[in-house]
Amino acid sequence: MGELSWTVDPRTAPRPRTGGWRTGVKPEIELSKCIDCLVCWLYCPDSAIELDGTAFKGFDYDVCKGCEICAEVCPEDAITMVAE
Amino acid sequence: MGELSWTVDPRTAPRPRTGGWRTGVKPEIELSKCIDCLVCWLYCPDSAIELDGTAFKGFDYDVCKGCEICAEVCPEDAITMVAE
Amino acid sequence: MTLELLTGGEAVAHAMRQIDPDVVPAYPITPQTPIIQNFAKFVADGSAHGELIDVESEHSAMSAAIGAALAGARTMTATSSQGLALMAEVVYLAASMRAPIVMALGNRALSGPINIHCDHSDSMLVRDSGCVQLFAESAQEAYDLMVMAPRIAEHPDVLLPVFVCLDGFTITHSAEAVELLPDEHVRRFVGEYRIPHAVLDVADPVTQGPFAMPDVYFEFRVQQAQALERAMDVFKHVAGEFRELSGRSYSSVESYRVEDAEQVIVALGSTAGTIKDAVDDLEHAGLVKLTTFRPFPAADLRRALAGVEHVIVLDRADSPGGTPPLHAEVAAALYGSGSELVGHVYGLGGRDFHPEDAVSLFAGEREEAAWLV
Amino acid sequence: MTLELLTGGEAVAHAMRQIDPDVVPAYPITPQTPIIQNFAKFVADGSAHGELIDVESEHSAMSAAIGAALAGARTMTATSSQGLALMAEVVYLAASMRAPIVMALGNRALSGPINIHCDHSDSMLVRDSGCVQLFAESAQEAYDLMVMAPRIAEHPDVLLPVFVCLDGFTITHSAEAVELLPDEHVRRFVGEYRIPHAVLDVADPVTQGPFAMPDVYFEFRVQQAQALERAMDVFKHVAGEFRELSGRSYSSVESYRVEDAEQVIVALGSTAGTIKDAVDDLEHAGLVKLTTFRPFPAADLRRALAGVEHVIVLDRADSPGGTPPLHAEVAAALYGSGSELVGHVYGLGGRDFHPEDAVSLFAGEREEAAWLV
Amino acid sequence: MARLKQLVRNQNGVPPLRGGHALCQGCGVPMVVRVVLSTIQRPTVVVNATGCLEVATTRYPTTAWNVPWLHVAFENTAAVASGVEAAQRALARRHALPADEEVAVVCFAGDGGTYDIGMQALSGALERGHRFLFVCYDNEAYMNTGVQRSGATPYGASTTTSPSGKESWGKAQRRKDMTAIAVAHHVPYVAQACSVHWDDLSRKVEKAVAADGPSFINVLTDCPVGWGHEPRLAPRLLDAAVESKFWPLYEVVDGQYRVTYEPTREVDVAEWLKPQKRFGHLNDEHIAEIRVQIDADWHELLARSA
Amino acid sequence: MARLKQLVRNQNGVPPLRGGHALCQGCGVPMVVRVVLSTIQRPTVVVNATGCLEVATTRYPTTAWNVPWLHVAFENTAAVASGVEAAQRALARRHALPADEEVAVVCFAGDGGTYDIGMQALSGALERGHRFLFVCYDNEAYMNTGVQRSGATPYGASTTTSPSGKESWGKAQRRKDMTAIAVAHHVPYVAQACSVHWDDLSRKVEKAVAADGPSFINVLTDCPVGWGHEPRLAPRLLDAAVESKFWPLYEVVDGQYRVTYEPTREVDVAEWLKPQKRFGHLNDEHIAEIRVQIDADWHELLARSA
Amino acid sequence: MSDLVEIRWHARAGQGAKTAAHLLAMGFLRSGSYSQAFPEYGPERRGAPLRAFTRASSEPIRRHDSVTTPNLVCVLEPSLLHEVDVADGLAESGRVLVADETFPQRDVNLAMLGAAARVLGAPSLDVLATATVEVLGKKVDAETIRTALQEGYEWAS
Amino acid sequence: MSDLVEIRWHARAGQGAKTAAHLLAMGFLRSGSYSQAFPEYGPERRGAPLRAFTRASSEPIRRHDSVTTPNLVCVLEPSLLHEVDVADGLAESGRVLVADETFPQRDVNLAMLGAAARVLGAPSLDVLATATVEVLGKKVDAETIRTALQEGYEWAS
Ligand SMILES: Cc1ncc(C[n+]2csc(CCOP(=O)(O)OP(=O)(O)O)c2C)c(N)n1
Ligand SMILES: Cc1ncc(C[n+]2csc(CCOP(=O)(O)OP(=O)(O)O)c2C)c(N)n1
Ligand code: SF4
Ligand code: SF4
Ligand code: SF4
Ligand code: SF4
Ligand code: SF4
Ligand code: SF4
Ligand SMILES: [Mg+2]
Ligand SMILES: [Mg+2]
Repeated sequence: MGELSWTVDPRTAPRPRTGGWRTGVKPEIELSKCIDCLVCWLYCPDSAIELDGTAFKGFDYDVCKGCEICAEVCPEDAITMVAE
Repeated sequence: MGELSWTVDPRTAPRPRTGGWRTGVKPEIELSKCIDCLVCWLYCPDSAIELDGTAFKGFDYDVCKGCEICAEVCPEDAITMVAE
Repeated sequence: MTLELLTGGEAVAHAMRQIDPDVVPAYPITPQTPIIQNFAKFVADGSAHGELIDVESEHSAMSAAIGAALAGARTMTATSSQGLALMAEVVYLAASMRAPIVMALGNRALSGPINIHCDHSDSMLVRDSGCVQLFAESAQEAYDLMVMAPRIAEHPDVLLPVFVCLDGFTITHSAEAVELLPDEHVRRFVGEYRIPHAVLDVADPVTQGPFAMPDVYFEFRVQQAQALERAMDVFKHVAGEFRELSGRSYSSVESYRVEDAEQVIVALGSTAGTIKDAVDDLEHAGLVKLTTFRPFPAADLRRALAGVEHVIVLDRADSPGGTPPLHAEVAAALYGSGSELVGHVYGLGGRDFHPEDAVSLFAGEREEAAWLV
Repeated sequence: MTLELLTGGEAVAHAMRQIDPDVVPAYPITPQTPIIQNFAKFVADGSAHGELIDVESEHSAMSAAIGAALAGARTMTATSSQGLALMAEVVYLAASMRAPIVMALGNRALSGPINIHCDHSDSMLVRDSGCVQLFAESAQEAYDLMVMAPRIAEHPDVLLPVFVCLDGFTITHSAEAVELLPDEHVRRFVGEYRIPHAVLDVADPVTQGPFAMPDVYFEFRVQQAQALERAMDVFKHVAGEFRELSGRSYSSVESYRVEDAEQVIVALGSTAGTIKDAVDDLEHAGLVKLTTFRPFPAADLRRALAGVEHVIVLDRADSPGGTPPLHAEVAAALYGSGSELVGHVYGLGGRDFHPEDAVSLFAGEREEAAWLV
Repeated sequence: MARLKQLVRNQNGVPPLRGGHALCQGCGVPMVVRVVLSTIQRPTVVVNATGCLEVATTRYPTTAWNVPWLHVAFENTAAVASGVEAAQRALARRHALPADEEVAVVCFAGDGGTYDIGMQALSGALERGHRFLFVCYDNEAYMNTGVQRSGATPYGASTTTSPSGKESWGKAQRRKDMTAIAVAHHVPYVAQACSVHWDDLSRKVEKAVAADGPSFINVLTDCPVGWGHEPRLAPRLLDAAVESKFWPLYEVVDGQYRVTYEPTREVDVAEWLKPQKRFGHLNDEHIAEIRVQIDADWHELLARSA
Repeated sequence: MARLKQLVRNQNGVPPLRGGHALCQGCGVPMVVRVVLSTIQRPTVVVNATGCLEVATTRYPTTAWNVPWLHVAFENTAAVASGVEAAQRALARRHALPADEEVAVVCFAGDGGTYDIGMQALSGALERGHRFLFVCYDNEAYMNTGVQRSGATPYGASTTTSPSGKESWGKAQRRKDMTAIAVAHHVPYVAQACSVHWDDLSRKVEKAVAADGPSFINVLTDCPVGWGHEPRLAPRLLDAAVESKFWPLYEVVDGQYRVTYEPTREVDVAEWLKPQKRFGHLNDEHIAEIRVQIDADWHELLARSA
Repeated sequence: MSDLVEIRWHARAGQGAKTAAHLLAMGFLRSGSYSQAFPEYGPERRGAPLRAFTRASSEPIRRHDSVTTPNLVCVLEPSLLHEVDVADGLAESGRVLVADETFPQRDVNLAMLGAAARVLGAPSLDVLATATVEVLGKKVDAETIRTALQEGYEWAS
Repeated sequence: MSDLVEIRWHARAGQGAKTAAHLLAMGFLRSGSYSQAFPEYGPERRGAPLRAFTRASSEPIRRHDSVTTPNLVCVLEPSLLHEVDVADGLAESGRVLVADETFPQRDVNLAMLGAAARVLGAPSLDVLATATVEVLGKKVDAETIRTALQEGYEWAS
């Protein structure tokens, strides 16, 4: 291991790929249904909803753990969980 | 020093004679005025009011520190502080 | 008797169930949690009958334990790491107030940085507190020492807290073969709880915890230290009785292949087992394992190491800017003995130690390494 | 410069006033109170300008100190005995989080029994914590060390808490001649407070106090221990600069009449002065006083005691069932040196130690006495 | 929803807590952090107590925090924050602050680190009047160490230290009313909130950080592991907590109580209890008992808010 | 006065706290102990926090206590009592109690040992529901260590850690409302009392020890040294504290507030402040400020008690 | 130490690796051998990849270090192959079993137990079944256990 | 150590023994000697008997033990004679001064300071007065101080 410091700098720290924690299902968007309400963004425990300004853009599958919460809260049923 | 124990038994423990802390005055009773209300007993910080049943008996000068509180609270002015 | 596959934590909880203490104040902390959780389950299911006090901090855990133990109730608790650090103040008080509390300690590295794995820095933090500290090598030993502990703690010559130290995760969370004694045997072995001047004995209204000025304080401390020294004899005596009960024997200093050894490692806890494996493969290499760290078995250790050329002390705790605790103790014990002495700090925060590490130490390959990182 | 008649507590408070720290979180406890009370008065009167945080416990005192120090503010505090015991957990964290806090410690016996007078058991409780510990012999030394402390704590090679230990009552409450440096000199000597990654520097948003698994924890501890070892050089360097400023010199190990001594006492704190009086009256008797207990000056001590036949270690703290702290350190340092070594525990809970006691030790009259009650 | 967009904008593309942390799948805690920190429009320093949030977001050499973040121990969050805040005042006075704006000091602690072991440090900091916001993310047990009972654990809940069993019905005591305790400290701002009532929470955070003194917000959020429910049920479950009046939403500004959300549907407490394994052993009598207590508490709250 | 005679009789010739202790001449604390312990008609165990009362009554080898008495440390009184109480329950269950009657467990702690450093242990014990009585003898500062500010120290009081001076007006914060905090714990009995209203105090103690669960009584008493007044003025001074409404007497039984004594005279707060050195530096504006706060608090209390 | 075998289990949390490690150790214990079982702990929560270990030997096991050179690696979740180096430290002639799509899909951890027993040549399925019943009690019925073990055993045959 | 003098002060708390001990030490300091002053602390509160100590020497004082063999004992409160052994440990040719009824009755502690200076032969009254003013500042006016010192000095003459 290299030089240690007792602080961690988020700008250089590695980001673990917790996408691997998913257990068989992942969220998928039907963009046409999406109204950019951002409720999914608000609820996602893993900050895995990517935005473009204030518009829904996509899922960050590197970190999404597949908890299904976004699908649950989407008022437009724009998100569905699909088998990987 | 003798054998120590980490507990102290009030039945055998010495009682310091804090009467020596008085600074020149001590309380005195005028028994004829006393109505045995026991307010002095109640207030005395040093448990120095001796009773006979529920009647005033006298002062325990061994421990009375001469604070004047009994004299202050006696409703009958039966207690006065006198120079020693 | 059949063997069970139990973690050290489970085994300790079983010992507690069998002893069936009156009061168990405890606060959760990894890796002690399996102990109190399993015990809580025993209580919830009616197979243990004590009062579990789910206190709001470890400071209060030990404080409530003192209150309960002095009130006249057999009292046990358990903690680890930060928990022990937070109660450190009160640990000293438990000893000085002569409260025979038994505490399981799932050894874990002290923060910081925060880490949940094993080292002995928590034990070492309170090595001056006046408590007995017994170290277990395995789940079986943790169980056995736990059964012996109340007998030592409550002995009239001792009346001090006893810690049963088991390596966090390595012992607390690892399942291995454990032989449990029959419940009845344990209950008979530990007997009734009796202390002088129970607080709840209102017919004997004594004052406990008085103020001591310079004219008496030192004498109190000497009394307490002498009680801890007497705990060594009591330990040996209780271990003797325990051997009769169980067939398993315990000594303050366990010598393993020391007879013809030129080099001997001194160590505590689960690593001792790992080193035994290494020693078996070597010649003239031995191990001394200490079961009693407090009281420290200086005389037994001197005897065990008499004539050994090279002594290697393994500390699973550091004392930055100073000498690690076990090393310092061994240095004082062997001072002037002629044995060469080197010390290493190993295993901090759960860093692994394999038989090969012991082999390389015996081979003199890391003589200069203060820290076996 | 004129001499003032000041207690150690007052002298330390003056040092604080002159340093003018940004934040001082503190909780009262005898015999530390004169320090914070005098400092509070300075703040109330506008001669010091920091934020005094009247915390609700010592655990919070040290916690707030860590927060303030890491936020970017020069931070000082003070405590004693139970206060240090209650904050023990956080003292370790202050060191591992590299918070350069300066703390005055009015040494007092740990309970129980409760006692307010001097011994070093409180210091010893946290001897593994990774903090620098400097011991003062007199009010003057307490003042001087307090002035040096921020320079050591804040040095980029160190970044660790520094304790200035002064014997409770004996130093904290005894008035004696003290020479204060001019305010301006002190302010210039200590300079500006600068640490890497101040929390309040929001442009540099780092994470402090992360979780460390077994893969990295050990390395953190080694880094921290190395920083504490480096504090020895830094101490010597700062002491050199301080000598130029004040004319008073400090070394890790002060040898007094050791040159031709056959017997030497090793001691800490105010008792060293008392022993000097005894040594003056004797032949072939000397004293070694340690100013730095952490980092422990093992090499300097070995040099100072080279060839001394008989070394007597005086511990003002006990480790029941084990070896007293200073004795154990000295045993490790002198192991194999050929010096004879005996240790005594003295002065617990404020028990007096007179020059005659030192004389009788040199005369070998109490060789067997583990405790000089 | 304008507020939601504002939260997004406030983040400026940098989430205070980013993905890639090690909290459980579906953990309820990050949402609390998101709402709180995205609401605050000033530079912010976070002081975090030991607990799930802390342990699972900062395994060296990683970190999920893009804001300055400090963790010392479990029980001393408010004390550490006191030090940071005092440092800010001291440095400001001598014009030595690195930042131009006042930095907001925000604590996050679980219920264990708030109601129990962190209570005294919090109480002291409230009394001293430091300017900081203390957010308790209350998931009603010590989750990090494996679901042990805390002062916040509700009556009847089974945890690993208050397990249900032949001789036990789970936790025997009712929960400590931490919000009321904070109110009793007479600080400028205290509120009770729930993660899924995010707009309510966000408004409260705004007021809290604007207060001239300490503020405290007690936020109920779920722990699928400790409560024993599917993560995706969380929004409904937390909603039932509020609607059933188990967890009323209110604020106390300078001593004045105000219910900030009046439940709109009649939701029985069973709807809150039943989906959770920790309450699985409760029978109808227990549930009735709980119902009575909740009603009583609700009426007391209404009376206070009148 | 019948009650006073009863207190005498209850003692049975053996005062729980006897003379010959080392508390200051005229100390206000012993009276609190006398009223509390003489009221209780059951065998009683005392758990005492570090503080004046403890230090000055038990210098080895003496003791002023005729009842079983236990002192462990400063901050853990309620926790120690929890252990004693749990022991009693456990021993009773297995019929191993030395006493036939239930023993009352009574804690005495100063304001420091209650409001500040002892707060968490107390809060935990209240939450767990132990049957014990916690009496805070509140003399509004850390007296034992030389009059330092505590959470109980009132606004404006000069203490050795909140001294008045060129840049300071004494304590800058208002006092922590410990009684309200105890009430917020929803325990069966909480009261605020004052030593010189001894009959009121005694009645409260009766109810407290009869409660099925924890009880807390916050008793104001004086410290001539720390307040700076002649000991003999204590009765009048404490009376002024109550009459001026600085220290209202009330109780809260199962959540119901009741003012137990309505001041009968119009006493201005100055009558309370002026004789005390610790308030000597306050000017009329400060006093007016204090007056306003006291009035507001009093009206809030009346509203609660309605 | 001669006949010491070491097994490493890979799974996601909740998939029963810890249980499998324990059951295998129990099987060995009930076969008259000595054994150890222990998982690995970190700050990661439910869902994260997890490892557990079993050791068995005819002699008492004294070592308490981690398993670094397993004789057998059992992977309960095939997706892990992309994330972790499951063959890390594999002993010479060691084997890796992966519950891929060819593997019995019900009660994967129990089936893997059967597979492991097959590969290791011990414990016998009977003893393993009894040991499993002893540990799991009424949580899983005995028939299910036997079937799963058998299926795994056969898969590995 | 040769010219070391040690003084013990007896009084009740509040009678100024601590101050007197300090002032005498200050007097010595301002005379060019070295000195120490310290009281004794216990759990006893205001009103209890109290002892304080002064040490003075022409050389720096390094010892930090208590005073056990005083050269001079000053008793500010005569009633203490019945309670404490004021002569305890008195050095050979040591003296005990008691503020009895012959003693100046105003500013007893300051007067005793004068008396002590007389008996010890140092410090001079002038230096002592200056030192006292330096310490007490405006609490007591200079004239009162001088008078009290002088009266005590004469009493002891
Ligand atoms: C002094 C101390 N005691 C115990 C622990 C162990 N511990 C760490 S986090 C935790 C529980 C945290 O519970 P809570 O505050 O509710 O947060 P959550 O885990 O639910 O997020 C415990 C008991 C500790 N770190 N320090
Ligand atoms: C942990 C700890 N910190 C500090 C002290 C020092 N101390 C002892 S008593 C006391 C003050 C007590 O104040 P309070 O509780 O109000 O009681 P009082 O002295 O007024 O009777 C203090 C600060 C201590 N004993 N323990
Ligand atoms: S499934 Fe869960 S983690 Fe993945 S994007 Fe949806 S809410 Fe986020
Ligand atoms: S919740 Fe649904 S509608 Fe709203 S932004 Fe997300 S995907 Fe689009
Ligand atoms: S003077 Fe004071 S101590 Fe003496 S009897 Fe009266 S009240 Fe008691
Ligand atoms: S207060 Fe007065 S009247 Fe009453 S008993 Fe005492 S002396 Fe008698
Ligand atoms: S245990 Fe609960 S609170 Fe902790 S990370 Fe998992 S879901 Fe979140
Ligand atoms: S200082 Fe105050 S509280 Fe303490 S004993 Fe003296 S008068 Fe009583
Ligand atoms: Mg929680
Ligand atoms: Mg007080």
